[in-house]
Amino acid sequence: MSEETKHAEQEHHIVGPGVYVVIFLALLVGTALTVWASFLELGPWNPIIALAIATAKATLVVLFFMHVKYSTKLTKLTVFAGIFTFMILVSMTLADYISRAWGSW
Amino acid sequence: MPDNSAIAHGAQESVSAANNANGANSAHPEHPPYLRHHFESVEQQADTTNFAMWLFLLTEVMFFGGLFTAYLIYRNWYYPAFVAGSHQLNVIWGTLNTVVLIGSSFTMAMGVWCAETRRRRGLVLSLSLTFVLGLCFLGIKSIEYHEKWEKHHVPGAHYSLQSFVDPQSDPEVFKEYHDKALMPDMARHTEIYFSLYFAMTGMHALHMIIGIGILAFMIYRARAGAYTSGHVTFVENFGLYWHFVDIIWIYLFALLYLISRHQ
Amino acid sequence: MSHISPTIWQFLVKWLTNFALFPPEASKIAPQMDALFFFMVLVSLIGLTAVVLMVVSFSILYSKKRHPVAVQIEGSTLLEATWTIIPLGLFMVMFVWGALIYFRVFTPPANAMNIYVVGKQWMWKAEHPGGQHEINSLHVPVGHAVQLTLISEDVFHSFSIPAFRVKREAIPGRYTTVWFEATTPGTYHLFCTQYCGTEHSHMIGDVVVLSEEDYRKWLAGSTSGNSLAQNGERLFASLSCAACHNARPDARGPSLANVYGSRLALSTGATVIADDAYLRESILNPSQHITQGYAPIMPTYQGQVSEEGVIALVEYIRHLDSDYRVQQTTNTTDLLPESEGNAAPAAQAPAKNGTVKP
Amino acid sequence: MNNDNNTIIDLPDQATARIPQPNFISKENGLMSWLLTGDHKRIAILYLISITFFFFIGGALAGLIRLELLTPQADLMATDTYNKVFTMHGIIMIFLFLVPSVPATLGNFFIPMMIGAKDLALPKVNLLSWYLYMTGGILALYAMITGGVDTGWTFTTPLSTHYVNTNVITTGFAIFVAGFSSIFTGLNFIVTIHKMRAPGMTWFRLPLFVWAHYAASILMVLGTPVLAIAIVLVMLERAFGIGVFDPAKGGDPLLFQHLFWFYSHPAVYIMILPGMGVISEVISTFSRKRIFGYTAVAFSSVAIAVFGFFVWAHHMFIMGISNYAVLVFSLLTMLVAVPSAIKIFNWTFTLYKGSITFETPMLYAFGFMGLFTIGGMTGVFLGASGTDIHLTETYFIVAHFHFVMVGGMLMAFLAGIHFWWPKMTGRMYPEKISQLAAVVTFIGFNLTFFPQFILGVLGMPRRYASYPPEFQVLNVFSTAGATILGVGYLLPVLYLIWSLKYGAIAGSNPWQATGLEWQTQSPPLTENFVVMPVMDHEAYDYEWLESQKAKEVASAG
Repeated sequence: MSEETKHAEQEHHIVGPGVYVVIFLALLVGTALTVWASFLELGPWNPIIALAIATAKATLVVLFFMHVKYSTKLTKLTVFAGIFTFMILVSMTLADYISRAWGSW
Repeated sequence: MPDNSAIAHGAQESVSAANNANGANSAHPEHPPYLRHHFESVEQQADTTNFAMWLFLLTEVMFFGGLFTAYLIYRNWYYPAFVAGSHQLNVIWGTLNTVVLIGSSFTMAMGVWCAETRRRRGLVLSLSLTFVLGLCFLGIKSIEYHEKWEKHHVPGAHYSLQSFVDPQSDPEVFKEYHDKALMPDMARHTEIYFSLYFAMTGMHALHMIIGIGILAFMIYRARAGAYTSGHVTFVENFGLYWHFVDIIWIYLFALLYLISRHQ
Repeated sequence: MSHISPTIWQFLVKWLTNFALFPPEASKIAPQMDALFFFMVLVSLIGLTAVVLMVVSFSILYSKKRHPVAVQIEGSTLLEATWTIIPLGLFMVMFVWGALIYFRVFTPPANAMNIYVVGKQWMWKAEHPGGQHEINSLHVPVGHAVQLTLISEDVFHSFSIPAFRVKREAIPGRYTTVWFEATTPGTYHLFCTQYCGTEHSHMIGDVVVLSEEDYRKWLAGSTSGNSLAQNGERLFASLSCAACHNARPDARGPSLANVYGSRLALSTGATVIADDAYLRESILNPSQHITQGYAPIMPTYQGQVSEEGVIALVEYIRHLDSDYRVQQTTNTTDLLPESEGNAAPAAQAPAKNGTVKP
Repeated sequence: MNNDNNTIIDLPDQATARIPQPNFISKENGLMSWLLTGDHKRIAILYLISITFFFFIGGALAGLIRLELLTPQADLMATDTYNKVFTMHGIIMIFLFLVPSVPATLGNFFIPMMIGAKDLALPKVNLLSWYLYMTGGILALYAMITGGVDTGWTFTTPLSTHYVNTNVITTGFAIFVAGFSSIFTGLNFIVTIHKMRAPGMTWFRLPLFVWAHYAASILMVLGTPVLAIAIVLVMLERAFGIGVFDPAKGGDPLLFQHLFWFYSHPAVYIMILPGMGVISEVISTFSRKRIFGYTAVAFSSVAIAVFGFFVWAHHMFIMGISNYAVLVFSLLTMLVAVPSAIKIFNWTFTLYKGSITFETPMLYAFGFMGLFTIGGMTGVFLGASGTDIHLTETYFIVAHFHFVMVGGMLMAFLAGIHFWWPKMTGRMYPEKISQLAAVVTFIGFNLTFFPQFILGVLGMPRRYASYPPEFQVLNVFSTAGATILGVGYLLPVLYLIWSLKYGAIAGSNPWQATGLEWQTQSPPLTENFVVMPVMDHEAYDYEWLESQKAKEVASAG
């Protein structure tokens, strides 16, 4: 049996309804916020705020609904790996498109 | 197998050790029916399937990743077209759908809790609620799709630029946002916006449909008490999937509906 | 050799005469690229020989017969470091060297003469500034920097001249450029190297490098009567661009005189150099390229002008150094709308800048 | 045979030896017991049969290509037929042979045994992935029979979306499905390696074969979905005319290539890494020596996997990506070349002061080292942006990736098949003829693909049905070599099938290798081990093996 397994056995943790309700409400608030923000004139900040709120909501879901907060290092690492690779795809592709606008040299 | 003598010797110890370990924090020290032959312990099995589920979600992230990349590029190129396109989406429906989906995520989470604490009726109830909310989401989405179809905003042969080159022709959207008419060349690019809109929401809806199918199956099993006897892995892992679909939607909502709503 | 059957004999002869091992070096960049190439070959050979020598000698020295009991060796950090750092160093050299050559191939000199090349399934169409128009062949003078501005009408193509060591993709909807300076007169292969459909392998031609006077002869011999710029002027008139783009104070569009190569301030606040790519874009997708101080009223000409047409317009604007001609086009009636490219001679428009810059 | 100085093969006395019963093959009988099995070994056999089938279809297509190129004119077949042939050759060889070749057969069979597990973590998913693979394969064949597809395996837009009217959608869907099969295989491996290791089997006691597969699996899991979505978008564009890649609608055709190569470059490492794993096992066993610099080799696999994600745009240097991007990607490409060099040198030094014998797997391994070195170095030619301009899209590229894929991967695959054949079937393959086959393959391969380097330098474009006459000489050499190569691949099929019945009984450890998979009977039991093993020694620990044999003698006598 490998380290991770032992690790998990010690840490198996049941999240109660209380937490879920709080997160649920937080998510509703977040939704309201982001809709409201989108009606304001904030120029370049509009997308940033929208994405910031979305990310905050996503984080809440991942941490609590998906129990990552209470799960093993391995799971955390997996989540991180996903985000990391996604970032490579996006950033390195965009790097080409953005630098194309600079013209040749 | 004389080769194995040494290994065998050490093995018995470790196996027995493993069993003690299980006995300590598992309700089923002897093998429960749902423990597959190739695992040593319930924990190992639960852990393994859970990790597998996470890896699967990893592939899902990259699957949608391609779409998000395309979205970001074209949004930077054709911002006005994307704004005009997003104004065509009904923010009320969108918000409602977000609430519905978050709600279903909540009920799903409750379902997992019920399974973990062995509340059979609670589990059936929350799974059913999740099921219904999922259907609501798809219903609302289909209403939106229908709207797009009628306005000829579905990319392809029937696509029409009418509402973008001549916003007044589309009064209810116009009175809200007073969009300026787009130049024809920019208006053409709204088709890319809607291509991405349908590709992304379509892929998402597909995941919802699959999820709902599995939910139906789970409700059926749950009523027989399949998940409330200690074997909660399946419910937990499906929960992960369902929450992931929720997360995708949280981003789709922000990116497709809320690009810029101010007038 | 009579006892060899004639067919086989002919075959052998053909082989020996056709047997090539290395392409001719017919451009200025070719020797530079080959220098890097041979450097890499050398490094590879050394590396390969090292590995093979070691494998062979170890196999002999430490075969079970000679060396029945293996000596367990954990490894050696020193060695690991060696064969991490040495290859890395060599690769870095190759990277820098390669980047320099890449830079040269895709950075044309200012005085390069420009030839437009349009790729379509399955042919190459070259548009010379003097209005010369050729298909699946390209005539260039020796010793002159020649820039190719490539575009595709349909799918990806790739314009490859092995003898010059240059190659560039022709992309739908975008100009790409490459340049070369031929050094030896002769006829060389021209390939499409990007798979482009059924007749891909027939999308080939010749690049003919001519000496100075031969080139002049060829230009004179194959002119269509109008320079590319004049064809552009005709198109400019037929699309009545001058209705807006004239120098009048109340003009609805910016004056295009001397606009080429100048730095423009856009309504978006960005500034751009008005090069071929920009001009093309602002004809086809105007609303994204509005010059500051003008309303976004220009219609798109997507679908109305073929790539050759756009090229002609761009070439016209490129050589437009006064508004005189523009105003003339507004009230000329005899500049009939004609299919661009190989237009019939219409002598009244004097070739102003149509001639090739030698 | 024991005291022969030229071999380590140690077979039981053939007079008394029997194939141990029960084993995973004889356990159950009947077609259903195979089609519904959860046993990773049986699934591996299923995979082995099916990929061999697809390999020979792909090979036949390759033969047609070489025949067509025998003469400068497109005379054997029309150009569009030729295009369909090379497209199908590429698709079948890459998606249906190379990607699953070693992982789905040898990996599937031996990873659980090497780490001391009873099975892969998810047997049902494992079986599912075989069915997905078959579905994809059959769809691809269906597409080929009903008119074929002529986009090239790269599906370059807008050609694939608007300018061909062949079965792009069917083929795309086939690749989509096959892709998910490889996702599930990779996922299964990662989970298994993390969660199913035997007691004492720490990460640094894992055989390098497992490390290599772990790295490859990461690429499968993270890369393949991006290909999937790219293909889906192409299919949607063809079916409904959405405009994501359509320049006429303002889309960027290059975006497709970004997404496509984001998978398809790492795919190269998906194909080669497992092969490297095989080579590590073989070289260690036949030089009786722990791999030189175990950790370096292990980490170089992971390094390749990680860097592999940063270099995809080097397929697009002249396709109009920004010059700055070219610099960055060229630089990163140079970095990814280093770990491969490290591996080569470590293998070489494993031989140093070893006790080397030259059975067939070792011959293939030597072949791999030579050919992969050439393939890797020529990769650097193409990674350097300058020379790439001249060499890309020519036969130089074709030669380069065939040296890596065929010269590298296929050699490794054959090495692995011969190496583990006794374990999989319980019988030895005939040594002499297989050594001959190895040599024939090596010669045939070089004769086939080395001339193509010269053709590439001369500028002969790839995917040409007809070519200028001065290229004929080299093409004739290449075609001649291809026939020899064909023989080299046919021989193993024949004598391996022969050996199933007439091969010598192998016993549990004919090579006296150290891996756990060799410490149990061959063919193994369905649950692999009588009792769950504990790993109480390092990987490739030959002293430990000796002590085991001493114990065995003691207990016997």
